[in-house]
Formats: sequence, structure tokens, C-alpha cells
Amino acid sequence: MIDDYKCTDETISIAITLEAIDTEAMLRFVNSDKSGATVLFMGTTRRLTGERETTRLDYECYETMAIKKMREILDEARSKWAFEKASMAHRTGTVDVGQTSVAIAVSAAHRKVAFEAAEWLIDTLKQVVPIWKQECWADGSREWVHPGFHKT
Amino acid sequence: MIDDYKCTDETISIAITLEAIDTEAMLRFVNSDKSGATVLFMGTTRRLTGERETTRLDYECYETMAIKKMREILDEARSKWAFEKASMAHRTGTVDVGQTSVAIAVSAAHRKVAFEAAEWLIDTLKQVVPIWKQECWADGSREWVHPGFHKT
Amino acid sequence: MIVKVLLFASAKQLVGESHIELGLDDEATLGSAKASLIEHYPMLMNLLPKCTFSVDQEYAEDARPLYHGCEVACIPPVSGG
Amino acid sequence: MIVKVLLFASAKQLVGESHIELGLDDEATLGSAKASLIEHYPMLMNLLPKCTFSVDQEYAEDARPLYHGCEVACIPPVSGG
Repeated sequence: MIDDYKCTDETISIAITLEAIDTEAMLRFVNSDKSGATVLFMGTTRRLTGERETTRLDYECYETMAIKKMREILDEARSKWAFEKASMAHRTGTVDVGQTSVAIAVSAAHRKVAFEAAEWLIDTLKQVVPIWKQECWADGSREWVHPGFHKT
Repeated sequence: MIDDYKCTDETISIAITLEAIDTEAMLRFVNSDKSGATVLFMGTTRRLTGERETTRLDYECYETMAIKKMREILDEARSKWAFEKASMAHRTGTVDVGQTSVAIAVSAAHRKVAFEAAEWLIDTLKQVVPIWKQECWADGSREWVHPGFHKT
Repeated sequence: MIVKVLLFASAKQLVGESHIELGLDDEATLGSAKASLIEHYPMLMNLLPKCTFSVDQEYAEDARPLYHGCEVACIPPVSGG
Repeated sequence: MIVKVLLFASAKQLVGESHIELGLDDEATLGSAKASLIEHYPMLMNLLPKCTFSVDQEYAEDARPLYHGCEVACIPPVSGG
């Protein structure tokens, strides 16, 4: 079984975890007396997609590569924005309705940087980090989510 | 002395408080199984502005009107974006370096709405809500911050 | 009529009071209250043109009529957040 | 050479294994590994054109040379977040 995968230095923290994501700890990590703004993004499991009901999401993750890609996109964000600190965490395994599957916290001297970097980080994470969700519908069916691929 | 000023219904929560802002409670408030994204913005007291050092900020607030305006801008945000829930809190009194003076949490079905609404809410709060900060500089001097007005 | 004028931040600091009372004509508007304020508190001369005003917790224009007991506030440029 | 190919999500579900091993020529590239994969696991026929591949945890193109013991992964369209 996998344990938690982590990568942390003074200004960047990355985690893939089977446990609930501790957003308070992430906010403490990015807190800095050089920063005047912090943005926290949380992705949570939604019950309804259109009229279909989800009971939970099951995530699968290519952990070693996911940590590597998360590190790379944080480095790329650093080259675009002068943020102070950033923390990124993704759940793997089962995430029930209302729970957090992904969280990103960014602190910066000014708020525009924190907003832009946080939004770019979640947009980019969703495009390049090797993690997959399986919808577990209330009718008992299950379905891997692969944007752009529809089984025939 | 003022007590905390509050205004809450099922989807909107507003507070002006002398105590530390409880962002965990705000995140619990906006959590909803209809939402897939939550954005939390926190404004914190920065130690350095250029090379000048701040020891703390002292906030003053026209509480009754501030609550009214915060309610109005949340209603206006609601007319612009279909967010699920929103919570807004502002400290008054002394806010030390590293502490949170303002926090805004927004949940929505999709992340773009949560990011846009949260950023618009903090931008608009800073323009229209009657709250003022006094910089308390490390050299002992103090200065009310009034954008666009410079004492001659 | 008598109206209460709340003062905040630099306005409070300059006057040395958090609120003052103004005696005004019965037909007084917000504009005439501002004129009376500068007359009695000349230390507000420079700041006042940069301030907005509210009547009963709503931003208001100079033409806004006042009434006895209404709550006026002098609102220097805000800096919350 | 022998390379390990990790399978995830639908790819894992279709094959019924989380990883498989492929025996390849010594000059094999990622492209020849993909051809061998479809040959041995035809159930991947529809999905594979939508997948990207990595070699040693880096996204890689078909021309990428492989070596004995390297870690290839078949990465269906991702859906984290």
C-alpha cells in the first residue's frame, strides 16, 4: 500500500494523501509576514451533476509522477508570479460528497498575484497531473472520468 | 463598546468582529453538497511596505453601515454569479502582523464562479465598505490610510 | 433641526471627537450640513473635499434633504481589507 | 529488453492489471512499446489513441528510446481536481 507522498521545502509544500486534507495546516504553512493576501482553493465532491447523483468519488493517482508534476507546475508558477509560499494537496482513494479532493493555498504580498497563481495552479493541475476520478453514481454504476474520451 | 455585528441567513454570512476571524467556521458555513469549488481569500497584515516596517494595523469601522454595504455587495455578487454560499468577515481594532483582517469564502458548483466572485467581493469591499486602517509603523508613528488623500 | 454627524479616521482625529451635532435650518440638505461643518471645523478644510457622506447609512449626494435626528456620517476615503 | 508499463484508471480496468511487462527489441522506442501493447492487449484499441505516455515519470513522445527496466506509464486523459 502507498503511504502519503510529500515534498516540502521552505516555500513549497506538496502532498498526496489518503487522509482528509488539513487546510488549516496548509494556511499555517503559507502564512508569512511578507504576505498581505492568501487565497485557498478547495475542490469538493458535488452531489449533483445535472440531475445525476454522485455518492462519492474514487481517486487513483500515479503518485511518484504526480508529485514530480506538482513540483514542476509550482516552479513554473514561481517563474510567472512573485508569490511568497504555496501549498498543494490532493486526496487519493475515496472522497465522499462534501469532502475536499484537492486544495491549493498561495500567499503573496498583493492579492492579484495570489488569485492569479491559485487559479492557474488548479487549472494546470487538472490538465497535467496524473490523477483520475471515478464517479460512483447513486444508481450503483461507476465510471472513470477521462475528458475527451467517451466509450462507444 | 461595540459587540460583534452580524448578519446571517442560510446562504450569506457577514460579521464584523473584534476577535480573530474563524476561517474554519467560514469554510464550514459555505460547504454545500451542491458546490464543487470553494475559494477563501484572507487579507493579512504585512510586515514590510517597501522598506518601511509595520508593527500592527488599527482598524476603525462604521459598523451599522459596513454591515449594510457588505450585505449589498453580496446581493450584487449574487446577481452576477450563481454561487452557492458566501461568508465575509472583517476585523476591527488591532490586527498584528501575520493576522487576518478580512476573509471572504465563496462556494460554487464550478471553480470559475468561486474565483471570480471572491475576487470581485474583496475588490468591491475595499472600495465601498466604511472601514479604515491606521498604519502603526515600527518607528512609533501612525498614519490613517486614505487612498487618494495625502496630507500636505 | 439638529443632526448628528459621525466622524471617522482622519476626520475624527482632526476634530478630536467621534461625533458632533449640527444645528441646521429646517430646509437643510446634506450640502448645507457640509458647509456648516467646514465653517465650524475649519481643520476639515483639506480632507472634506475627498470625503463622501452618508445619511442613515446610505451614501448620499449634496441635494439630499435632511431631517431632525437623522444620522449623517463623514466618510474619508476607505481603506478596509 | 523488458519494460514495465503501468496502467491507470480505464486502462487498468480494461486490462485487469495495474501493470504489465513487455519484452521489446533492444532498439525499442516508446512508439514500438505502444504498438506491442495494442498487439497484446487489443481491448486498449479505442483508449490508447487518447492516452499520453510517460517514461520514468516524464511525459514522452513516440521517438523516445527505452532501456531495460525503465518505467513506462499509460496515462488516460487525467481528471484530478
